Amino acid sequence: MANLTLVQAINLALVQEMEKDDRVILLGEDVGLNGGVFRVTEGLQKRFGSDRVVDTPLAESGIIGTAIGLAMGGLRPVPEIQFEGFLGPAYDQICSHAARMRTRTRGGLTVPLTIRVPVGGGIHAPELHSDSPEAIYIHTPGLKVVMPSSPYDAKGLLIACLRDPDPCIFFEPKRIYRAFREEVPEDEYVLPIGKARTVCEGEEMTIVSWGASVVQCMQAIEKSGRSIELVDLRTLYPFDMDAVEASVKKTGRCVIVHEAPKTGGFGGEIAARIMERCFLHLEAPVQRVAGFDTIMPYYKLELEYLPDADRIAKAIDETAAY
Amino acid sequence: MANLTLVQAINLALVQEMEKDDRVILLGEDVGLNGGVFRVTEGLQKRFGSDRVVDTPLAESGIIGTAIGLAMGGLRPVPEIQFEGFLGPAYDQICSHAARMRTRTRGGLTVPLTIRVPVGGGIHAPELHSDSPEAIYIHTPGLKVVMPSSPYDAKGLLIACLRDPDPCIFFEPKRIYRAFREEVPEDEYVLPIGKARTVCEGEEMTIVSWGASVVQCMQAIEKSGRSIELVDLRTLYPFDMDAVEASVKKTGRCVIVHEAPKTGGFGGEIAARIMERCFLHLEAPVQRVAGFDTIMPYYKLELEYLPDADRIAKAIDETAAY
Amino acid sequence: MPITTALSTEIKRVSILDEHGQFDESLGKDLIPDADLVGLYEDMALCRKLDEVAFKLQRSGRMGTYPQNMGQEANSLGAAYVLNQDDWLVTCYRENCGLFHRGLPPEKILLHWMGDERGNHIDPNLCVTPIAVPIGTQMLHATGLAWASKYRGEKRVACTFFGDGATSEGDFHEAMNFAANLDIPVIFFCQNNHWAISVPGRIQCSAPTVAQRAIAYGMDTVQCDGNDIFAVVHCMKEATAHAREHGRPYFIEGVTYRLGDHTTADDARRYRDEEEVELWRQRDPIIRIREYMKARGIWDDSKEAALAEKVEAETSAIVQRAEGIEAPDTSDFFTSMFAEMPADLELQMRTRRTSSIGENPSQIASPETATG
Amino acid sequence: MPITTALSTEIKRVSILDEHGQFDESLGKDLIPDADLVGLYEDMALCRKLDEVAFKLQRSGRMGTYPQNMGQEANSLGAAYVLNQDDWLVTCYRENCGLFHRGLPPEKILLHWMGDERGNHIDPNLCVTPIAVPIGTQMLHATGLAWASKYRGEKRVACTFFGDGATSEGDFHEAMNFAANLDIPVIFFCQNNHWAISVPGRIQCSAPTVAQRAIAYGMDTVQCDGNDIFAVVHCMKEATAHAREHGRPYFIEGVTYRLGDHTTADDARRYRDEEEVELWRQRDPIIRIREYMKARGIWDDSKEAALAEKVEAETSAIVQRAEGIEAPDTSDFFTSMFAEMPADLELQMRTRRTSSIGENPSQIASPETATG
Ligand SMILES: Cc1ncc(C[n+]2csc(CCOP(=O)(O)OP(=O)(O)O)c2C)c(N)n1
Ligand SMILES: Cc1ncc(C[n+]2csc(CCOP(=O)(O)OP(=O)(O)O)c2C)c(N)n1
Ligand SMILES: [Mg+2]
Ligand SMILES: [Mg+2]
Repeated sequence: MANLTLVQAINLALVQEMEKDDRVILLGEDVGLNGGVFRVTEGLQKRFGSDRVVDTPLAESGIIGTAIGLAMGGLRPVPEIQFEGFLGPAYDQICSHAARMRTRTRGGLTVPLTIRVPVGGGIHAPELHSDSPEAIYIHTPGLKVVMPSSPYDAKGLLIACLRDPDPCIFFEPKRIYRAFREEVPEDEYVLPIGKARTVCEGEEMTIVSWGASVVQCMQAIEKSGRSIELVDLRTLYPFDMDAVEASVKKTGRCVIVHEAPKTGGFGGEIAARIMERCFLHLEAPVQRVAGFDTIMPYYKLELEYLPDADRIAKAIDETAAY
Repeated sequence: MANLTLVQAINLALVQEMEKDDRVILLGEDVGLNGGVFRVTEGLQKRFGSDRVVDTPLAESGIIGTAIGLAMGGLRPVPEIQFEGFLGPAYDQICSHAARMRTRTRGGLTVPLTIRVPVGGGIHAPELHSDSPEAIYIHTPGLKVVMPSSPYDAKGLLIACLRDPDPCIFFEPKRIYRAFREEVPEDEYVLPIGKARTVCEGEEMTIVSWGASVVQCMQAIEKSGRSIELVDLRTLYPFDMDAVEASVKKTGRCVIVHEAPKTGGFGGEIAARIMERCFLHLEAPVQRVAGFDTIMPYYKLELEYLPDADRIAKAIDETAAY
Repeated sequence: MPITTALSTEIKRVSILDEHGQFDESLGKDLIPDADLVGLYEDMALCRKLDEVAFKLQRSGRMGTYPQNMGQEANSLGAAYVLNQDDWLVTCYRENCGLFHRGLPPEKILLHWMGDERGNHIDPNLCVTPIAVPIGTQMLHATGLAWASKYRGEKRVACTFFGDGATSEGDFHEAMNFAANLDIPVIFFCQNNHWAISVPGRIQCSAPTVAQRAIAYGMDTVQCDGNDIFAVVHCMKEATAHAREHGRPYFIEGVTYRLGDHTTADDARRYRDEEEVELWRQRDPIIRIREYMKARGIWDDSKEAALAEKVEAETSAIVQRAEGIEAPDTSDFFTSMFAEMPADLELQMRTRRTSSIGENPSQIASPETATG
Repeated sequence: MPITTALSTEIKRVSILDEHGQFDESLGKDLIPDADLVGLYEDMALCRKLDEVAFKLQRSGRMGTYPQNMGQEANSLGAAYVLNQDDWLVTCYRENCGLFHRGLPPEKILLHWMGDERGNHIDPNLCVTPIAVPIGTQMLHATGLAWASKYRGEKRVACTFFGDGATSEGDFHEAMNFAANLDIPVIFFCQNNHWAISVPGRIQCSAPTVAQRAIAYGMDTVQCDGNDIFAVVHCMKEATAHAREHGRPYFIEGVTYRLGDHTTADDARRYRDEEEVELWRQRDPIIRIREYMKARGIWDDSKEAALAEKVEAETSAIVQRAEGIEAPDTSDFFTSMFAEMPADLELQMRTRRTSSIGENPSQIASPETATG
């Protein structure tokens, strides 16, 4: 056991899988000597050589497109996209090819790759360095989408992705890259893709969230003084509706929290599913605390945009009072 | 008045706006002499010259990126993307720039362009020629997203887009490009962006849909023999929640129909909003009849994938019986 | 010296058996043994016949949109002839001839255009990727495939095909750039057939050659008469030797022409002159090789007649195999989404025609548990 | 003739005032009048000082990430000097010097990096686009802007700037290709500063020059000593004349070096040798021009001292203006989303801290109307 940040937990997972499996190779912008702009891949090129930790040209479609070829060729590439705002140029290769190759070939060719992407706001970064595009990829059949909210989860989920036979997008909430430490076992372990985690139990209401927002939710729960159950989805596709359903059937009320814009965000899907599954148990409409339907503002105003404990607490109170 | 197909109605709208406003120029793959692969721009190059109807290199990011420049430079470009499956390479220019330029510059630079894109399945086309990615762009703040379901609507909505000071994506459901004709006024007219149309009124239940699915919904309603209100959203961002709310408050039940995959589709957002706004009026959970969470199959099976009157009728019955 | 020369370069064009039947012995002698040449000719004849048959299938409603390969056969065929069986062949959709030579069952191609994914399920030993519908995207996969071989220390190369239109896409540039800068042994083969649907080549590339696109990357490059199988084989031999030996990419522009419509959904008379087409009909790679073989005395009319019969029989067998396959299961499109089907997807599959709310039947079953 | 030459081409390199102080009279004479030269030097000095000040602002928590322009000033400055006031200047983020020359208030740049969109609200008469964060994307906008001018029959051109790393992006290729094939008068100016964050230039372009990227498109191209303002001005004059006269694009590779870290978030010592940096410090464009002016007798130490004072005062005024601006309204990010705010967005704005369910207050107000 070591007390690690999320960055360190990811680094450890990469080291351990690379040691076990020489099909695992990393590629991306600045992942080599520089160790990535967030230092997530620090020391890996030195340790595994520049054949396995490869600085690529500055071209996201190229990174993902060649990674698809590497994966079809039998490797387990782990491309890094430097910030979620630069997934855009790679969107087509991800959605038209990575997500489709297995079903296109009816299982003939597969694309086992894990795209690592720092995600979300709250670090005073420039434009396009603070977005939350997870809903885009959840709506793209053929991808698994994962977003941990803690160092322990990050290690176990990343190892699950690296061993998964299908393409995964592993979103790393940069706001909590170094925000806190957690005990993380030295040994390898796998957290199953598709299983949520109940962060804390409660009776009065359910909160569903994922990624960095989980931290804000915990603050809001503390603030509210109520008995609230917090479900961290951990993986967004496939997602653990059974856990959400069980919790909401118990509490009868639910608030969903995410950073992405509200309209078309994944919260809408969860809310719709809750209605489908728990209609007769609901005592209040499911509420969403989310980013607004605006572009994420530059950092002077980013805290006005991001859901915070106050806004979440407000929604808790309103939902409770309904 | 003339009895026009959807293709003809769009062609007419383009002709009329191009005659009125020489800032309107068309660009894209094969839009010139060939008149587009669906013949939507037929005759326009001959009529307006090759300066105004421009065949571009085969590069979707280039088409949108240069169109953004054209728009910032004072024109009203109307880029065509040949099929919705090829929006992928243009995704980044649309989302990182077209959608952001006005707010990025706090109004200093604007991007009035209308991206025309054939959309959806049902025409026995090859792979990537039958998808429904509207939810992706609805979730991208800064864009207006429009999808007509009839020739009359197509003309009025396209003219609205062409005159809109902000970027619009105009999805053209190819399944109904020539499926039926409708009386379309010769004169120009504008249908407001953000207003739904009540296709037929009813008491027992509301169906919300858009694009080619509206036709399937009408068949299902006929089949069901029930009193059902059909709301065609017409525009998907901004969308007319007031119309949906009013209808659902009246009927107490709702089914949403769309071609895109269910998870993360726009139906989830509508369902969540209905819960938010009509919670105490709902007598059954809002149901969605949608594409499945799979890749749109090649055409041998496409009718297994697309919502049809049978599947919709089933949902109607189940929702009524709830 | 205020103005110096930073770079000076040139590009060669290779032609061995030209459209007038002139054959260059210095390069062409011993390049393709006679027996092989006859085989290549037969390959082309089969491919051409299948084009004809496919066109009719489409017109009679038995197949969807289909892109004919007519006139371009020599390019992919020459490439497949030179490549090793375990070199990756990463094609677009006008490379049937090379794919058949590699061993791909031709009915796979028909199945694809009949709207059936099983046409893309290909024996992995063939080292072939499926038809690439989104233009310009597959060259990156070729680069990754060759990179994977390089990583394992194998001596395999990848050869990827694409059209002149495809060279306008950003992905083309990224694939070329990755291969050049990371030293990946990919052969980039552009079939410059002068048209991208209705858009003429100069809109994609107004430079005098497409081959010069490779200069941007410092990549070796050549322009080749793509209707001359000898020239294609010559260039491919140089390219594969270079790639295999130095682990470096190579670019080939095969100058050719699309004799048919873009696809069966297209009518090329709308946008191009019959004279241009007629000119290129004279340059047909099949005619060229046939006349050459006749002149050399290794081919004659009776052989031609026998071949026509054989090809006729083969193509109808191919069509039979494509049409004879059992209908796909109506849930076929669910089963290969993931190695393991997520529970939610399994539920969608199971209830897809029987239920909507039913996705959670317990909810319906027990309304008496209502609390809301 | 089986092997012929399909293309033969070469690229020039231009240098006028070299790093050893050698000045080529044949090209350099009368290129920049003395008075202008002094002005350009002062522009560079201000820009360099602002880099220093910005660095400190970031370190003391008064500004976010900032990319220094240090060492590269001559490129954008030379370009802005040659361009007309109504030619579009479409830059990335290392072109402060040219932007200031054009007339952009320097506090706009600081505001941008202070996380304030008002830094991007630019007087339209300046014909300048905002800082482009996503690498490689802005060249397409330049192409569109120049195209719009061409469409209207104006004689304006666009000049767009980007780094060596940016030339690896697909959008770079598409912009070059559109401009070349559709005849659009854009000047593509690549600041080859040898690094893209930690990735060395050879990973982006292993070819001997970046300039040769333009050969792919048959575009005129030149390599230029980007630390030599004379060379830059010379090449820009050729390029603008060419673009304006023939309506055709032009490519310039300005060879330069990033003397600082990539941004204030970076530590370049992790990945590059101090010797390399030291070498390029000798080639600093500011030193070069100062020594030249001194040798010519149009500059001296007292002028230098006066300038230092002036620049000191100016930069603190700039910082004051950037920091002195009132805080943005907390709903600022809603108001420019569309020309007209959609009702739903207006509701989000209005209720953003006061309500969640409240987005439909009527629903809460009247639970007695319940029917469900
Ligand atoms: C990304 C993308 N954009 C557009 C299309 C539609 N389309 C199909 S084929 C084609 C032309 C391709 O031209 P080229 O690359 O020269 O190949 P050719 O058909 O001439 O063999 C186009 C535009 C597509 N399939 N993919
Ligand atoms: C599309 C995209 N990918 C990645 C980044 C992150 N990033 C910012 S600057 C940079 C390097 C740019 O190098 P270059 O183009 O040479 O410009 P320079 O910084 O050297 O001036 C990278 C990778 C980005 N901003 N945009
Ligand atoms: Mg072509
Ligand atoms: Mg650089």
